[in-house]
Formats: sequence, C-alpha cells, structure tokens
Amino acid sequence: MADLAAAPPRAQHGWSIGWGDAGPFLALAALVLIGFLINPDFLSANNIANVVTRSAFIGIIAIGATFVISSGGLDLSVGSMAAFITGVMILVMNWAAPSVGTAAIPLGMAVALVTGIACGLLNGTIVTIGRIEPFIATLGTMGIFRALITYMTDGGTVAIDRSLRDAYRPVYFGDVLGVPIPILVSLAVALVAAYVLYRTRYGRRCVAVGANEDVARYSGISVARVRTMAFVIQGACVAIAAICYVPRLGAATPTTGLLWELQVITAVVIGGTALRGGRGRVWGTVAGAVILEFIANLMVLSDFVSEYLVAAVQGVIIIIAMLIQRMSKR
Amino acid sequence: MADLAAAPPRAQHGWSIGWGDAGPFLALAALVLIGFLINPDFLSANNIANVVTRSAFIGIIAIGATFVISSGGLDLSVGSMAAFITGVMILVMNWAAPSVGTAAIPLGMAVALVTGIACGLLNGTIVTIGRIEPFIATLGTMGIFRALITYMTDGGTVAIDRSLRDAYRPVYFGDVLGVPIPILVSLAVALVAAYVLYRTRYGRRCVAVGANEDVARYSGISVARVRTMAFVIQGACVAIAAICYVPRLGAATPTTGLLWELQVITAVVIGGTALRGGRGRVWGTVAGAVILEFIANLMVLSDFVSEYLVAAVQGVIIIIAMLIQRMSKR
Amino acid sequence: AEKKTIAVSIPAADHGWTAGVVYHANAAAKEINKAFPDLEVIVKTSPSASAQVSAIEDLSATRKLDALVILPHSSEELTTPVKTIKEKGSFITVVDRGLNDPNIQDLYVAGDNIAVGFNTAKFLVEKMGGKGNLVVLRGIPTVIDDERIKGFQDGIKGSDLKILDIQYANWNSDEAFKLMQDYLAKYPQIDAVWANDDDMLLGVLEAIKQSGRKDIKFALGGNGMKEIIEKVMAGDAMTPVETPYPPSMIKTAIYLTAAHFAGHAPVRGSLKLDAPLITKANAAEYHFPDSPF
Amino acid sequence: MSGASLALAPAGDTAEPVLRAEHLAKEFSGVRVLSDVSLDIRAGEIHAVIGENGAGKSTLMRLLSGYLKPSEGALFMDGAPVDFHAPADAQAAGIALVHQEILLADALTVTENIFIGREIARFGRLDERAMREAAAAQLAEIGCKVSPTALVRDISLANRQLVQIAKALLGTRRVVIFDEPTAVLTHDEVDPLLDIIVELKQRGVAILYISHRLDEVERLADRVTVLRDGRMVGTYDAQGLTPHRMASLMVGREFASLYPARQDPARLAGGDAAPALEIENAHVPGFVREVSLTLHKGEILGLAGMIGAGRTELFEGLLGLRPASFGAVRLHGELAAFRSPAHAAELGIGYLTEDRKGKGLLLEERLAPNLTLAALDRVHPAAGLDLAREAQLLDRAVASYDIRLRSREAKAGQLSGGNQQKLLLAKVMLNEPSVLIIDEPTRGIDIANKSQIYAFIHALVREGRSCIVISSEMQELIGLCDRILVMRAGRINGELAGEAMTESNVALCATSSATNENISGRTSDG
Ligand SMILES: Nc1ncnc2c1ncn2[C@@H]1O[C@H](COP(=O)(O)OP(=O)(O)OP(=O)(O)O)[C@@H](O)[C@H]1O
Ligand SMILES: Nc1ncnc2c1ncn2[C@@H]1O[C@H](COP(=O)(O)OP(=O)(O)OP(=O)(O)O)[C@@H](O)[C@H]1O
Ligand SMILES: [Mg+2]
Ligand SMILES: [Mg+2]
Repeated sequence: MADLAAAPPRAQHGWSIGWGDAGPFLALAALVLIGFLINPDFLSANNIANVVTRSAFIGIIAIGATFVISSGGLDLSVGSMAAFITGVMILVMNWAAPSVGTAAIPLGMAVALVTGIACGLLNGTIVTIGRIEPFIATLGTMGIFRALITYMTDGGTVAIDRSLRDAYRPVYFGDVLGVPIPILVSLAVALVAAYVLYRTRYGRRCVAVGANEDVARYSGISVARVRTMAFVIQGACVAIAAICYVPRLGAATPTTGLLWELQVITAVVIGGTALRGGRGRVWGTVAGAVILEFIANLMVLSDFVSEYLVAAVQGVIIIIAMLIQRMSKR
Repeated sequence: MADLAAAPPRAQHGWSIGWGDAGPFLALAALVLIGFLINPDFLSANNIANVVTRSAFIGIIAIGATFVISSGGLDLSVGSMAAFITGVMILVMNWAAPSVGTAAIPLGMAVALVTGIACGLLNGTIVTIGRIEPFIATLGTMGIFRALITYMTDGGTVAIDRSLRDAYRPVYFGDVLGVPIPILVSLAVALVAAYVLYRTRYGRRCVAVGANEDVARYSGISVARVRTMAFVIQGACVAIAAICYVPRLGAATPTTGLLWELQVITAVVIGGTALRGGRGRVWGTVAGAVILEFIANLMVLSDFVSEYLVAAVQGVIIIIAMLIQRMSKR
Repeated sequence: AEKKTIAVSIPAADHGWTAGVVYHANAAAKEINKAFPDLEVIVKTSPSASAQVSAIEDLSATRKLDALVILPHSSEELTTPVKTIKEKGSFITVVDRGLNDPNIQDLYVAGDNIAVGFNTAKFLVEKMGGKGNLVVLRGIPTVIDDERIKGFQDGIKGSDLKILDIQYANWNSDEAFKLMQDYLAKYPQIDAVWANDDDMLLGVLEAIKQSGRKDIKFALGGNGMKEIIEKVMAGDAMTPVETPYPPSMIKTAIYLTAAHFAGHAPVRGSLKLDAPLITKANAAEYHFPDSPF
Repeated sequence: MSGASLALAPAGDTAEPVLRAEHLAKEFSGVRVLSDVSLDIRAGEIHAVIGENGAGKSTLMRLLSGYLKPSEGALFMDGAPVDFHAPADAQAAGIALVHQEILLADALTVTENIFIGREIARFGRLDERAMREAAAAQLAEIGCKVSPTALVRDISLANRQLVQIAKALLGTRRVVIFDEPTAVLTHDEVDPLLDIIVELKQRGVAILYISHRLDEVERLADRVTVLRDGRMVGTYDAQGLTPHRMASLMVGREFASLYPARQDPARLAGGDAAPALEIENAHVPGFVREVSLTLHKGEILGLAGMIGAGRTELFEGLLGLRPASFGAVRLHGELAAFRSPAHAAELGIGYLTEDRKGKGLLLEERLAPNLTLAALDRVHPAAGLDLAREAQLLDRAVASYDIRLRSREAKAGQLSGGNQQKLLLAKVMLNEPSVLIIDEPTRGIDIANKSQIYAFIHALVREGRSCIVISSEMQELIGLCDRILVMRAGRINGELAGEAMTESNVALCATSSATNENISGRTSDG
C-alpha cells in the first residue's frame, strides 16, 4: 500500500510543459480551429506571422508581469510606462541623431533600458518600502508616467527622426530566416525568463514569496528585495517591448499603451499564472498573449459581428478560453 | 485569566469607528487642510457640497465593491455596468413616458434595479459556478456591458425624454434641508451596508469567505452563494448610483462610467478594505470616495500644476494618502 | 465584373463624435452594398492606434483591398502602415486627420480643426468687445485637441480676452461637468466658456445651470452635435453659434471612394470641409435628426 | 515553590551552554505574556520546556530563534551576547525552529519548501537533482515516505509536520528547537522521530523540546523547565521526574487522573442501542475504499490508523467536502445524503477538523465571530446579529472550555495553540450536533485540559449524543472510547472493543495486513 502512503510525484514544471499546464495551449488550439472554420485565410502564413509578431509587445511585457504577479504583486503602470519609455527613447534618439547619426539608435535603446529599470525600481520601492498595496502604488505611478509623457510631448506627439526611421525599421519589420525579429526577441525573452523563473535561486524565491510571504521571510529570504527585483524585471521587459515597438508606430503619443495593463494581466492569467501569486507560467503567458491577439484578429476577419458588439464577443471568448484552461486542469 | 479584566476593551468596529480604522479619515482631514491652505475657496459650502455630491456615485458603487472585495472577489465591470443600466433605464422611461407620463420614472428606477441585480448575478455566477478568476470574468463582462450599451444606442447618446427631465432633475440637484439628495442617498446606502456587513449573518459570512475560504467551507458556509450575493449587492449598488446619475446629465453615452472601476477599487482600498479579502470597511470606503473627488477638485482649484501634470500629481497624492492611512495603523 | 472591396477603418465608438463616425460609416456601407452589387464595403473599428494598425494589417493580409478609407487614430502611428497598403496597390482615402506623408493619399476628406477653434474665438472676440475672462476645456491629448486649442489661441490673439484656465476633460461630459463646477468655484467672474467638443459642452451647461450664476454670457462647443444645433436653432442666448465638424464626413469619403470605382471618372484630390459658424440662420442645414450624434 | 522538594538542576556545572537566555520578557501591545525567564541549553543535551496551554512556551521559542524580539532580557551564544534581527540571523548562527503551527508554502513542492532561501545552485543554475536527493535522504531519515516532488497542499498534515522537521534539520545545526513536533504524528511516526532527536543529541546538538506528551518528555529529556502563566517555575533534573509530577508542577496543584470513568459496560455489551450513524460502502477516490461502519447512540467510537489511513478523508467525503460515493448513509435510521457541511450541520452532524489553522479558525478575526461562524443561524435567529448573546456565548465557552486569553478582543491567531484548539471545539459544539466527529480532539492540548475535554465528550454521550473520535494517540482512544475501528490504507482493518483495546492490538491492526476476521478472532480471544 505504499502507493497510498505517498502522494504521487508531480511533473516538474519547467522546460517541459506538463499536462496540467496545457490549458492555455488547448485554448489556443481551439481558437485557431474556430478561426479556420470562420475564415480559412486565418491560417495563411502571412496572417499568422502578423498576429504572432504583434503579440510580441504584450507578450514581452506580460513575461515581466509573470514575475511580478507570481511574486504576489501587480503592476498597473506598464501601459503608461511603455509610453513614457518610448517617449524618452525617441527624444534621446532625435537629440543625438544630428551629431552621431544612426549610432543614436543603440544609444536610445540603452537609455530605454535604463529608464525601464528605473521605473521598475520606483514601483518596487513604493510597494516594498512604502508598504503600499501594489494595486494602488502602480495606479499612482500609472498616472505619473502618463502625465510625464503628456508633459514631454506638450500633449501632442513625438515622432522619431526621419533620418533614423529607415535604419530602425528592421527591428520590427525585418526577419531572420523568415522569422520576424519581434518573434525572435520575444522567444529570447521568454527563454531567459523561463530560465530565471524555473532554474535560478531568484526564480525560486520569487515564487516562494508569492506563495507564502511568512514562510519566505522566516526562511531568511528578503521579501522586499525579491519583490522589488520582480518590478525591476517588469520594467526591463517593458523597455524591451518599447524598443521593438518604436519602429512600428514611429511615435509616442499620450495615448500610447493605453489599457495595455489589462491585456497584460489577462494574458498572464489566461496563461495559468495565479493572480494571487505563488505560481508562474512563462510559456503559458506567451500563449495567453497570442490568444488575445488572435481573438482581436478573428474579430477583424469575421464579418458577422456588429462593430458595436466586438467588445462583447471578445469578452465572451476570453471567458470561454479561461473555462477551457480551467477545465483541462481538473 | 487574571489579566483578562486588565486588558482594555477595544472598540468594536462597526457603527463607531475605532482608532485603528481612522486612517482614511486622517488622510481626508490632511487633504482638506492642505486644500484650505492652497485655496480658501476650497472650504466654501458650495464647493464642499459639489464635491461631496459628486463623490456619491463612486461612493455608492464602492460600497458595493466593499462587499465584493472583502469576500475575496473583484469587479472590473462596474463602470460599464453603470453605463448599461443607465441606458436601459432611459430607454424604458422614454418608451413608457408617452403612455404613463412621469410614472415612467419609478418604472425606470425599478427596471434599473432589476437590471443591476441581474448583471451582478451574471458576474457572480461566472465567478462561482464557472470558477473563473474574478479579474478575468468581470473583465469579460465589462466588455459585454459596454458593447451592449453601444449597440443599444447605436454608438451614440440616449437622452432622457424632455417631458421627464424636469420631474427627475431633483434626484440629483434637489436637496432636503439643504443637504443634496445624492448625499442623503449615499448615506442611506452606507448605513444599510454597514449594518449588513457588521451586524448581520450575511456580513459575517462574507468576510469569513474572504478571509479563508476553507475555514468558511468547513464552517458550513456556502462559499459560492455568499460570493454570488456579494456581486448581486454590487449590482444593486451600481443601479442605485445609476438612478442618481441619470438626472445629472440626462443621457447615457459610450463614455459613461469609463474607468470608474479603477476609481472604485482605489476608494475601497484607501478606505482600509484589504484587497485580498477578509476585511471590509464601509465608512472607510465612503471616505475614500470623497478623498478621490477632493484630490481632483484640488487639482483644478490650485494654480501651480500644469494641466499636463495633473495625473502625476494625483498619482502622488493617492500614494501619500495611502501612506497616511498605513501609518496610522502601526 | 469582379467584386471590388472597400475597407473602412475607423476608431471605435468611444465618445459622441466617434460614435457618429461609426454610425455614418455603417449607414454608408449598408447603402452602397445594396446599391452597387459590384462593391463590397466592410467597416472595422479599432479602440486604439495600435489596434488600428493591426486591423489594417489583418485586412490586407487576408484579402485584396481595392480601396482603404481610413480615419486614423493618430497621424504619426498610421503613416507607415497605410503606406504599406498603398504599395500593394490600394486606393487610399484619408479622412479627418492627415497622414504625415500626403503623397500616400489618393483622396483626402477632412474637417478643419484649426478653424473650429479659430472661428469660435473670433466670434467671442467680436461679441464680447474684445475683453473678458474665459475658461477652456480640452479633450484627450491628441493632435485634434492640440489643433483646436491652437486655433482658438490664435483667434483671441491681440484681444483682451483672457484664458483664466485650461484643463483636460477627456471629451467626456461627466468630467466636463465636474471641471466646470470647479471652475465656477474657483473664479468668481467668468464671461465665457469654450469646450472644444459638444460632449463636454453638455456637462458644462448642466453645471452652469446648477450654479445659477449669471455672469457667464457664452458657453460654446464644437462638432455639430444634434442637441447643440437644436439649441442654436432655438436661438439659445448662451449657445447662439456652433462650429460643425460633422462625423458624416466619413460617409462623404466612402461615397466618393465608391464613385471612383462605380463611376466613370477617377476621383482624386482633397476636400476640406469648412468650419463656418453655424447660426440660427443656417442651422437647419446642419441638423440630422436621425443621426445619433 | 512547589518544586522545592525536587532537586533543582545545578546550573553551569558542565561546559559553557551553547545558548543562554537571561531574564527574557515579552509583551504584546502592553500585555505581558512572558516575564523573567532564564534558561540555558548545552551541547548534547535535550532540554524540555513544559507548561499549560498559553504558558508562553511557543513565545519563548520564538524569542530564542529570532522570530520575535524580546521586550527585556538578553541572549548569549557561547557566552557572547547576540542580537537576532530576523530568523535568518538565528539560522545563520545555527539555530533552527520547528514551529508548532505548520509554516510551509502550500503551492510549492516538498523539496522547494525544504530549500527555500538556501537553494543549491551550480553556476547560478539550480541543481534540482541535488536538492531532491538531499530532501529525499533527510525525509527518509526521519521516516517520512512522502515524495519530494509532491505539492505540500496535497500531503497530509502529519506529513507536513515531518517535512517541516526535515527542513529544520537540514544543514549544520547547533541548536534545534522542537515546538510540539509530535502533536500531529501517530505512534508509528513518533518513534523514528524521537530516535533522530536522540541521535542529534549524541552528535552534540543542543535540543530544546516542547511537548504535551509527558511520557515523551520523560523518555527524552535531560533537564526540564516548567513555565506557568509566563513565569519560570524552575528547571529540574529529569531524573526521577515522573509525568505525574510534571503535570502537578505545570498546573501548580496535585493532578488527578486523566481519563474519566468508563461508560456503563452493560450497555455496550448489549449492543442493542439504536444506530445513530450508519455508513455503507464508502468510497473516497484515492483515499478510502469499501468502508462501512455503524455508530450507536450514546457511543464513543474511536478511529485509529497511521498517517494516510484515510480517516480524515472518509469524513470529509461524508460531509461533501470532497468527492465521494456511498452505498447508503443513514442518520438515526433514516437515509440521508449530506450535500454540504451546512446541510450536515442542519441534520445534526458536527465535524471538527484536524487542521485548525488552515480550515478551522479565522486567525485574523476576533474570538466571538470565530466562535459563532458555524452556527450563525442558531446563535442569531434574526438576520441581525445579537451581539449581547454572542458575548454571553463567548463567556460561556471561555469558562467551560477553560480558554486562556488575555483579551476578549484578541484575534484567534493570538491565542496559544492549545487555546485555539479549545476555541475550535467550542465552535463546533455550538451547533449542538447529535453526532459529533472529532478529528484529533486534543492536538496540542495540555494534560490538564485534555482530561477536561475527555470529561466533556463523556458528558455529551451521556446526553444521548454520539461521537466519533479520530486520534493519533492510541492511549487517548483506548482511554476514551467504547469501541475502536482501525483503518489501514483506506480500509477498515479491524475492530476492537473491551479488553481487546490494547496498544499492541491497535498497532498490529494499523500496520499488518491482518484481515478483519483475524482481528475479530483476536478480540474474542481477549
Ligand atoms: N502575537 C500575539 N499577540 C498577542 N498575544 C499573543 C501573541 N502570541 C501569543 N500571545 C499570547 O501569549 C500567551 C502565550 O502563548 P504561547 O503561544 O507562547 O503559549 P504556549 O505555551 O505555546 O501554549 P500551547 O501549549 O497552547 O501552544 C498566550 O496567552 C497568547 O494568547
Ligand atoms: N491531493 C492528494 N493527491 C494525492 N495524494 C494525497 C492527496 N492528499 C493527500 N494525499 C495522501 O493521501 C494519504 C491520506 O491522507 P491523510 O493522511 O490525511 O489520511 P488520514 O487517515 O486522515 O491521516 P491522519 O491520520 O493524519 O488523519 C496521505 O498519505 C497523503 O499523502
Ligand atoms: Mg505553543
Ligand atoms: Mg487525518
């Protein structure tokens, strides 16, 4: 009766995706099937490439959010942080372009990364040292970042310098062996993130802090440091997303990134990460981001939904995707 | 046992507000003081009445949210639910007005209440029976309600029938002994809510479910029923807010209630309710709603904030208010 | 003949004016699809600039677009994507907000945002004898908002009209109501109010009515909302004029584009809709009782 | 002092103590729960700390291991003063604490929990295998059979306790503090654990040991410190200190007998009492198979078994708390199916969970709401709360269960472990169930209060109620019950009554694959 005496060993999460974590992928498969039935063009290579490439932004940000959320936090500021970082980056590049030419691009990228990390640090510090509910803290910084970009652009738009535009374009529109660069970037980010979350001390502690703060603290983990670090990772991911994003739209406006936070959190949760912390799923998050983008795509490709009802149908599909995800776990 | 008598009896929370719960009121007092220093007009009876009256909507909805949040849920759909209920109500009133005259107003109110309760029931059912994370479930219904109102109004505005406008106007603009009616309504709602949350079996169960679902279940509480009920209360509160809201502008538009959910949750959290459930503070929520409205008011009344930076200053003030609230607890 | 596809990409109905755009676009699509069996008009709405970029990408990835009628969320962000569509051989009609590169468009139908601000300002300067205190409500930080404000500021230049305060109210009547209440609390003497959109004007009027203040002589908006036009027609003292910025321009654009295919002559060029003052005399021309806007 | 007749242990006669506390005191928001406690622990010594529930034992242990900061007093390690700012400091100094309350992260695996904060990594990459193997080895050493990759949420309470012990033992330790490590363990798990503790001692580790099982204290301890009401009674040489004497020192008066007098044997022999609860052919997937049992009116039925026997799951299944199927369930002769705990409570079944922290009490809530939570409809017949009545009920519960508390407004989590258990019992009893199922009734309860609870259970059945007691303490079952069912691996493996209820018979049934008939035969032999 040894079989009853010990609980069955669970599949280790990590590189290999266990059955219990297949939910988001099943939901994705269901969606793709439905999409195909509605409009066969849905599966055209071109369309798939477009959609997946687009999902890269939300995907990369959501990978960062996977850390924040699995450590028991929440970051509502990501959308306006993205706008802010984009704005700073474009201003720096435009300022440097006349003197250094296209070298302004790597400079801008570096500045973006530093800005992102600083923003993340700010969020993390307010949450951990100020001991303020992350929801409120990041709602506050959401207003702050949004206001800063509005201020920087005088309520208007900052566009990237024409001289840089063509040099920078490939970052979004280019490809390597046919695979669009944003997809490669987000795969790289996901790989690194999965390694950090599943294969390093930090990742372990991040999840532990989210699972039970007391246990983590009593085990000698500096909860504040781990949490802050998660926000910093989030900031860095937002910066990377912004770097890929700039060539697509070529400008930062006060409405850039509006409501992304909701999409990001949705992607994370659909991906199987627990919103109350203690469980993070990097690949699930990636699938979640793709799902969201596919839903939007499907709305455009299908013709029988009144334009007024698009939001409703999207809402219903998200709930159904979540149901599929939940069901596969039981 | 001997020192039992020595221990000072702590104030029961509930009707009387104990010191430990004074945080939001201290923050409010600090804000009023700062406001007065910046612009003495801030304390003019007229301004105070305006601001407090305005806070009534968010306040009433946030009182409902206090139930949802203290039971461990979250409702992101309140803003679009408010728009939806407003729309339904106006359509019903306009339809009935030609035949029944001003009797259409109570009819509309009744329909609004029923609609609100039905919307709450929908949210509650998806969360409890579908077992879907409230964040995602209500994000979905948020899209649904918003789309329905857009659909019903053809994307435009539905204005209340001219014949009803004057009869209905006093519900927002009227007063009893100088106290504006929305203030009276929200006080009444708060009193009832405080009674329900602190002085009834349901209130006990609601908080217990939020504090520890397992304990609640083992104590013979039907977790699903209690949670669903919290969403229904939320729906009813949104309906009451909508009923007070209609006469203000006399129309439902696609922007009605936009982003109210964030304000509502902020008010609840500033008021001292724990976002992870298990602790609800009705009067704190009311104070939180007033605080938010005062902050917005202060932004306009003070002269030294660039219009571009208003959101940033608001963010900072919210964080500071939260710090005051936290500090008073230690 | 082969069926021609005309795609229409517009912002989602997120406030009164855009709702009007959606209404008119849908109406045009229905009428044209019925009247011209060889044409298919499909309307897609997008809630943000990036969603709009996605939407036109999706449309062009999955079918051949003979024409694209676009009302861009923002000029900067949509220039490159629309250019890509153009390079695939589509006929491009741009509505309202110009793209950064005017060479992209085959047809341009637009209102004049600067004129909306400028004409309103000129009216106030004239009626108020060149002096007085103003408060202004602006919308969501975007180009349109910026242009209107700029036009207005140019219009009052040289006069003694003074802008006491200017704040964002996000083209939302609720927020405008609150903002106006606060303006009223802050300034004991306000001679005129300008809300750069009629949605906001509704809130402003309600707040003024509630306050019972008599110092405000004018409260003006812009866009040509049905309710406001009705006021003008009725000879309202506080809102005697209005500037049009009709959402129906999308319908005009769709029809012109359809004419390019259905008609016998190519249609090209640009059509700038004026923003003349609407007064009691000509208000009836701008009144569409069936439109939701 | 009552201990005057006993030899007070001479202090400091051997080597310098590893850890020494001087004049420790602790206040919680002005309420003093510990005053002037001094003690020392030497290398290679087992130092037991005993005292009634709420005496301050756990508080003392938290002070010694950096979880709490003393209000007064000082700590010394190897003679040098130390000041722990966080548990991590104490751990770095080689002090480990096994908590009385389980402190593990549910959502993580056993291995992850054991290595939180000190993960093994090579070149920054976690070495899962090394950790898994080390965890497995440590678990095996203390006789825990749970898989290192199981999620903590899926393993039983007893196994969680063992995991917690494994976590504390791993690594280099100079002082290990055990706060009631055996409270949730059964006979068979206790023995290997005690062996480990002795072995640790022989390796020169200094051990502090808290337990309400005084026989264990007698068996292990070299010295015993007794606390009463937050003060030291004294430190005694364990030699010649009997459990009975320890109990007297703890309560400060002569201590009588533990178990109340037996029930009327005539009634039990007759066996014609009406059945109160009959369960036929119960299945709880993964835990219980083909279990049938009958509880008679006025009977105390014991349920014995090792960890994982499925006793808890059987009754959780019965109440609708987990999926289960039944051939038939009859309550007082009538067919019944309990849809939910609420429904069961309505029909008169009370269930006291073994997991008081996770499923029993709202730790952040005050006492009165906790007390009435399961009986709201009964306590407050109108929808509105009757707070006066509630206060009365709390007073009555405090009196009749002897709940020691400092303030009536305290939160449940601020009560000592034993007093929480008493509050939980009071909570379940408030529904006045006709059939009471108690899972581990005296877990963490001191000896004086145990006898109170036993007396209480007896009073219940005398009123005509019936009671099922699930317990890991064989003596408790034998002393308390009229009849004992022994479960093993999800089945009932034997039934013992009367004279046959001996420790060896229970242990045999619980471990061997002997069939019911075998045991029955044995029963009639006895
Ligand atoms: N955090 C706290 N706040 C207030 N009082 C507390 C707190 N922790 C413990 N106490 C009080 O301190 C006293 C001692 O508690 P402690 O847990 O040390 O007892 P114990 O001897 O371990 O009892 P048991 O045998 O029941 O575990 C109790 O009266 C308890 O209510
Ligand atoms: N979710 C689960 N999945 C797999 N195995 C589990 C799960 N939960 C518990 N187990 C295992 O099932 C067995 C039975 O659990 P448990 O120990 O609670 O039974 P019990 O007879 O009530 O024991 P106790 O004597 O401690 O009360 C345990 O060995 C446990 O490890
Ligand atoms: Mg204890
Ligand atoms: Mg058990």
